[in-house]
Amino acid sequence: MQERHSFSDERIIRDLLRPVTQTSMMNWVGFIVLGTILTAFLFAVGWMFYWGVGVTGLNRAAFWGFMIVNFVFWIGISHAGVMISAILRLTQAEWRRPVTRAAEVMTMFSLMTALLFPVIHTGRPWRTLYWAFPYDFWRGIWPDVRSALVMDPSAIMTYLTGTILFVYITTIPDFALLRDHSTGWRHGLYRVLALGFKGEERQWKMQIITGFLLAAIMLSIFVSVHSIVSWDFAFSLDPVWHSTVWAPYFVIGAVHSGVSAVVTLMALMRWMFKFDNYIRHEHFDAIGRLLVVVGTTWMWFFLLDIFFDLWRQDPADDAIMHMRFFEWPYPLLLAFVWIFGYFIPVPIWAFRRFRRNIKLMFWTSIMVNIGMWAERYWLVVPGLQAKYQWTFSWLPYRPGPVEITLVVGSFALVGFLLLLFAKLVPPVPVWDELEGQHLAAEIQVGKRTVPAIVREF
Amino acid sequence: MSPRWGMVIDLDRCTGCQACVVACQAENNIPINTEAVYLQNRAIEWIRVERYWDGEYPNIKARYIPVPCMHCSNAPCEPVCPVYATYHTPEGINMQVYNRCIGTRYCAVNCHWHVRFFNFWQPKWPESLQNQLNPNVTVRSRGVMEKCTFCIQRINHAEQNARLDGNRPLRDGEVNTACAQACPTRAIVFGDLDDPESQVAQIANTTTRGYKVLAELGTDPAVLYLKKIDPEAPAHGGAESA
Amino acid sequence: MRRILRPVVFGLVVLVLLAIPVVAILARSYFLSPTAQPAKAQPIAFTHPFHVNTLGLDCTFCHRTASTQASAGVPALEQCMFCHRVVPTTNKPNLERLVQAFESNTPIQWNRVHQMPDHVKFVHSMHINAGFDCATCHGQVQQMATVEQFRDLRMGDCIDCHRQNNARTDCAVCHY
Amino acid sequence: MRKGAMRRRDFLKLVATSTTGAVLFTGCGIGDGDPEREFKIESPVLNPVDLVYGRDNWYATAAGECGLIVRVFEGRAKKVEGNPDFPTNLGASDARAQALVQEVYHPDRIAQPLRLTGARGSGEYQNASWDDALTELGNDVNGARGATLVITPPLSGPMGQVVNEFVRAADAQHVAYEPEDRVVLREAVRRVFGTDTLPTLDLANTNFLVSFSADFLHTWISPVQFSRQYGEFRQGREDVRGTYWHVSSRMDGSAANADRWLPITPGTEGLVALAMAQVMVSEGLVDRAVAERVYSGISLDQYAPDAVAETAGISAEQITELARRFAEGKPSVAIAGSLAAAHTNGLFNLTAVFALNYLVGSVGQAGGIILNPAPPFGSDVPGPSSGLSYTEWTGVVNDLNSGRYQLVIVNGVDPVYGLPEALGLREALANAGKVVALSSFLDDTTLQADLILPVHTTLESWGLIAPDPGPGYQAVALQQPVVNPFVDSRAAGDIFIEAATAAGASMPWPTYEDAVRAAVDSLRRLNRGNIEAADAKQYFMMAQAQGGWWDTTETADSAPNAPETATAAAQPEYAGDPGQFPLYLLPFPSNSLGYGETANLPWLQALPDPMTSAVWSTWVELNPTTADRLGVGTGDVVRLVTPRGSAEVPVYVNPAAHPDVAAVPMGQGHTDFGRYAKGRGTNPLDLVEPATESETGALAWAGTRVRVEATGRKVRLPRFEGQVPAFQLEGAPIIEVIPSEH
Repeated sequence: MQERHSFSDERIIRDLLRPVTQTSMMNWVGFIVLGTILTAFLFAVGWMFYWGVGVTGLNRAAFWGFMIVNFVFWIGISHAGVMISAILRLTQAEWRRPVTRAAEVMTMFSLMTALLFPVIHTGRPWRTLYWAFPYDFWRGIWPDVRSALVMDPSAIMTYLTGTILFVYITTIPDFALLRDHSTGWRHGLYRVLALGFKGEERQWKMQIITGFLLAAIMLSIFVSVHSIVSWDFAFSLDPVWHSTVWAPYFVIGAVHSGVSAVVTLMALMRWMFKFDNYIRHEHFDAIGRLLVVVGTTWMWFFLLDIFFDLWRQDPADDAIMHMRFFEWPYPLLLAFVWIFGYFIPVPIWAFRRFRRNIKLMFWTSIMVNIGMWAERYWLVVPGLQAKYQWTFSWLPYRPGPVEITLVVGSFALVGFLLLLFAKLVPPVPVWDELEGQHLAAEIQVGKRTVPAIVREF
Repeated sequence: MSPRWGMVIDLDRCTGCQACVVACQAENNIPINTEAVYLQNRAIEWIRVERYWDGEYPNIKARYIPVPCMHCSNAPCEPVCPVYATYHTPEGINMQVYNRCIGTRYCAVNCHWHVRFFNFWQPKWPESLQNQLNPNVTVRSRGVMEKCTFCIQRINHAEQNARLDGNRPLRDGEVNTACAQACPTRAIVFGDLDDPESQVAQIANTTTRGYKVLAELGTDPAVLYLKKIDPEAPAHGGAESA
Repeated sequence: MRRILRPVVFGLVVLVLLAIPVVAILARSYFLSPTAQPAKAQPIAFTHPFHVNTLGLDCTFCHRTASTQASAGVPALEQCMFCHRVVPTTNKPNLERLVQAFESNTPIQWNRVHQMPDHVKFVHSMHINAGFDCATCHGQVQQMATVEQFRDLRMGDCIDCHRQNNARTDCAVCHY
Repeated sequence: MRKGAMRRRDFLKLVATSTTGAVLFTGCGIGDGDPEREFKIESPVLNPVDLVYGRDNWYATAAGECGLIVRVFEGRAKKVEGNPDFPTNLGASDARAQALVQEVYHPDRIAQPLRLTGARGSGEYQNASWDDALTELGNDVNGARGATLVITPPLSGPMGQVVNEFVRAADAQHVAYEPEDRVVLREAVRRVFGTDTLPTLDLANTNFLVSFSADFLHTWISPVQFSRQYGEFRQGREDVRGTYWHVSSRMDGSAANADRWLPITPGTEGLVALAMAQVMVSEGLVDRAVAERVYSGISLDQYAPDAVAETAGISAEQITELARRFAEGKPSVAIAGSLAAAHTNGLFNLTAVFALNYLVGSVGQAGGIILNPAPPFGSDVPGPSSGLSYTEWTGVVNDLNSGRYQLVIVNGVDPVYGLPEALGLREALANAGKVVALSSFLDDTTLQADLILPVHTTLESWGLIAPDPGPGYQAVALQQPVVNPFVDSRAAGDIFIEAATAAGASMPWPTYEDAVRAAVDSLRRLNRGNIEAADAKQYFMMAQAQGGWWDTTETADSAPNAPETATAAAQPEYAGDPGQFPLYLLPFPSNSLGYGETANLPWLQALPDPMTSAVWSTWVELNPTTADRLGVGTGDVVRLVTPRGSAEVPVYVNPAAHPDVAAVPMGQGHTDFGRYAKGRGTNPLDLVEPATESETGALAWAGTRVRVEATGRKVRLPRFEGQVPAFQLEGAPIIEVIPSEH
């Protein structure tokens, strides 16, 4: 059943370092395409800075739109890192090995991208210094900690710091490996980054303990970050936003979209870097099973949220629910959310045969993220554009070209950074893979053969 | 003892003529709402007049309500601002500090009366029209929120004069907002709610028609509306208080 | 030895990096401080010391609205000419310039000396009537050959003074 | 005052070149343009009276029927408020008064005399000096003796006097332009009440008000005055809340505030009034003798509610109830205007309605219609007068076409825009030898001029206005310049004086200001009124300070006799075959733009319409069922086809629109009126077939039928309201409504 081959260490190292040492055609195409979109993104940002937020499609009712939706989306994606690395590491799920680095790095870059959006969507981004950094001590004016927008950056910055540390700690052995396999400027760079890692027993021990500790600490962040992001909305009094269920709902939604994004990434890595031997069907199988659980939980929360709104019997809530279900374009979005986010992928994932079909997994994971993006839009925007009883002031929101560019560009930004990162650091942790090779065993559980690990220390 | 500014708007007097809207625009340097601004749904009217239909043709009614900022005592817009750009003055006015504002628009998202406005564009006047601008009011740049201030420049000016005039308290009628001053039907009355002699306090204390819009949110607005009277309205029809 | 030295060097590098923005902000604040700006020459070298000390004029003799209006008021040339019609002007280039400006109907554009930040409304009359001397903010103008800004007059300065004197410090007092 | 004024003017010249006047705190942060900080302070040369830094000056002046006070700061008009002393408005003002400052500082104001270089209407002008322009005007006036036409609004007071002097000196003909429904109204008032002045209302004491199509709160004759009274009418009394019914074929801003709105077939206002009279008489609610006198020649019995109901489109029960409440709710008032006057039977509509007031005895009584006395001017000063009717305009156009007029002088009106295209005034002006326009803006008429002389705007002018309608007693508003002219303009009165002098007349006043002063002095000699002063100079100053003169004791004769001659009952006639043109085209004056005279002011263009909240455009209001039948919705462009022509406008689906009516606002469709009005929207008068009111000959601008055709195009109609028709959510009303106070 397992298509795994046992390779020699040299072969593994050579294979896994290939993305760093060689630049394939695919790679160049990726750089050029993503780079072009990224240029458009930067241009759009510059355009918006120059002319003001007026170039977007935001209006007097819908003061938040695509950019905030996108912010929530990328924060959601970032939850893949903790889920895969921290939780699966702590629970010692063996199948995590080839995907941890990709997930963590994606966390890092999607967090950075996400953080960009609340800043560029402000009216005067050059004044955001007031926001996070209280430099005006003598005037006695401070950021207002009652505001979810102040909690938000601190939570996200904590998460970002933790993630960067985590990525770094787990990469140190690979830096050492790269140092030994490279010459010239790269050698110098990796020498510094490796922090003198020589593979001594003590160094390994410390590296692994640090990894575990960070993973444990990150668990709390896992819950807090997206809860706080949900509080950006739930703290307000706005109908349908004003809900206590939003925090866990957002967290589970984040995991749903994040883990799906990891699937997308795994498939892409497999094709791009020819990692067929390292990112294998059983990994997709395992992650697919995880997704069935996560997706279903998310659906449960989704329905719960709707029921809460209906039970509340508030006219303003009802009006927005009516709008969400019956007024263009929200029924379409809802169809996206349900069909793409749940009803196509999850039944497919229920079958082992489909879980092992990488193409199918790739497309379903993309579907989930389309659905989840639509879900954020469906949650955030109608609540604004039909806020409260002032039917006279209910105004529709249509995103402008600048916002669309910004959203598309944010995907390019993350992709570009990931590609760039893969040129510096192997996208699959070499040491982890080697460790897995050395420690792996397969155990029989009932009719199944599952990978297991026998640790010696 | 500082005053507590408040407003009473009598919906039975209001005819929807919108003199208040233009008066406010003239007083507070509100940029001209061009056609493009309306098409973008970004018109700025610190006080606006909303029109609601009621009934079906031919028994249809149009009803008007002027909506300025409510200056809530527990304003939902205030705690959400990350930089304290909006805050409550001791005199009960919900102020926007333009210098401080960075434009997250969170306050507008959390304002349920739709009375906070964002400068999506840099406001522009033809050069000759700039001569009309009120020098006592800051012209807001793009990227900041703005809102009704109860004509704070008039209040400050009157308070300064009262201070210079032997530090006496303000008299009722000494300060008036531009909208109340213009209103031809005298539907809008502005004044100190804590001064029992003031017209606004007397109306507020004696009326049987008072109600506050979205009072169920518990924000304690400083604007009291007087219910519209319609002899043909059902006794408990649309007038049901939530 | 290296095991100790390395972390120490590392720590120092981090500290220096962190210090850069702080230093930059402090430096900006210092060099852009209004009091740090060089004194500006004026189109007519009006001497406050002469008019105040020698002639014994009061500030409000020329700045007439200081106690009643927001603005202290820069006198119109007509007001200068009130005296200088009588005072001989020959061979006094500054006075000749004044007379010429008056006769050719050209307003004089003085360089503003006291710089306050944007969007703050300062009311002279309130402060004068609260009993403050002009010199509290403007310094000993009667001893300045060229008038310079005496106080910082930025928000920190204003707030300190307001706190010391129990004046209102809520934003709407100055910002509206 | 004049000395000071001269100095202020000097100051303005100086400011134009300096920084302090123009640099206004534009920015609010980095990268936002100019900082608010000023780097220069200016010592002005002189100490002008109104140039005290930081101090506001308030000047009383007037515009229309309103007394105003204007805040002037450092030589610039900043804010207009109502004059709390002036009797018509008592401190109230409206959007149009507020927007007067924009007229002064309008970027497209004509800044100096212009002489035509291209063809008429091409808009190609070159600058001319005032000396040249006035010399040219003088020569023209002398050359066109006996062949000069002067077009102005109806003038009273010193301005009328000055123009009369000019007309006499130049042997010219003087015609006045005003909206055509006003011509009918004046004739109706003359017939029913026997006065030349328009009546006012004592709403503060009225119990029952019925308005027949008169949008008295927003556009009809004196909205500020009536609105102020309306507030008292509703809530000013302890025990009574006035009841207000509205009978009209379009729900306008006033009808929206009515306790009940009766949607009738257009033009049947008079029939409904007769039916009311019939009910009141037959039920013995009113004196039959009075009714027979005021409706002499009309057999009321023919007009029982049952007979009228079908034509009028409302039920007989509604008419009966209206009549009963009108008769029982004394003091009660019935008024009619606007659309009611703009039909072929307009005069009948108005007279039939106004006569109702005699039945309930509310003419000249508290809570009723209050007649205004003639203004307190001397016999040489003209009082209120009427504009030309459409029929008379046809005569003027024929004269123009026959080449009778060598010179046409237009001052302060835009008849080319305001009269329908069918009249052909634009083409007729081309046959005049020369057209001289006294105007601040390049409007449709001015665009036909060979010589344009820029005149002062309201806030820069002198004037003495007898408000029409007045407050019920003699009152005169003194208009004074509150700022110096912003551009190199002159007072229209001064130009007429200059031209009359050139024509050889010896004018009693060197300037128009002197004419105003002389008129004020004549008021002083009456020895009554609100002003007490020792001498003429102080009297004038007091008049300036108070904003006018009034004498509360000098009222009109109370309760004049009911008219002997009634107007024959008539049905409205419509141009266009009902089969081909199924709907009625109802143009209506817009709340903010009126008949188009204020379309150049951006604040008013941007002011949402009270019913539709539409702005900056022309639209057609259709009932939802009508719109459904045509397959159109809000924002769909439709073609309005009348026998006269067609125009394409977007639809606004108005749930309160009469199903048989296509209502289009007036005010837009200017060829040129500055950047804010130019080429915007459509003028519905261009679609109107030139049917005339049967007796007065005034244009029946609501007397045309229309066909609405979908074009398939769609635009976004700029409007303030949002995406859904604004009905209140069930159980959570924004506007709480109760049936009564208790």
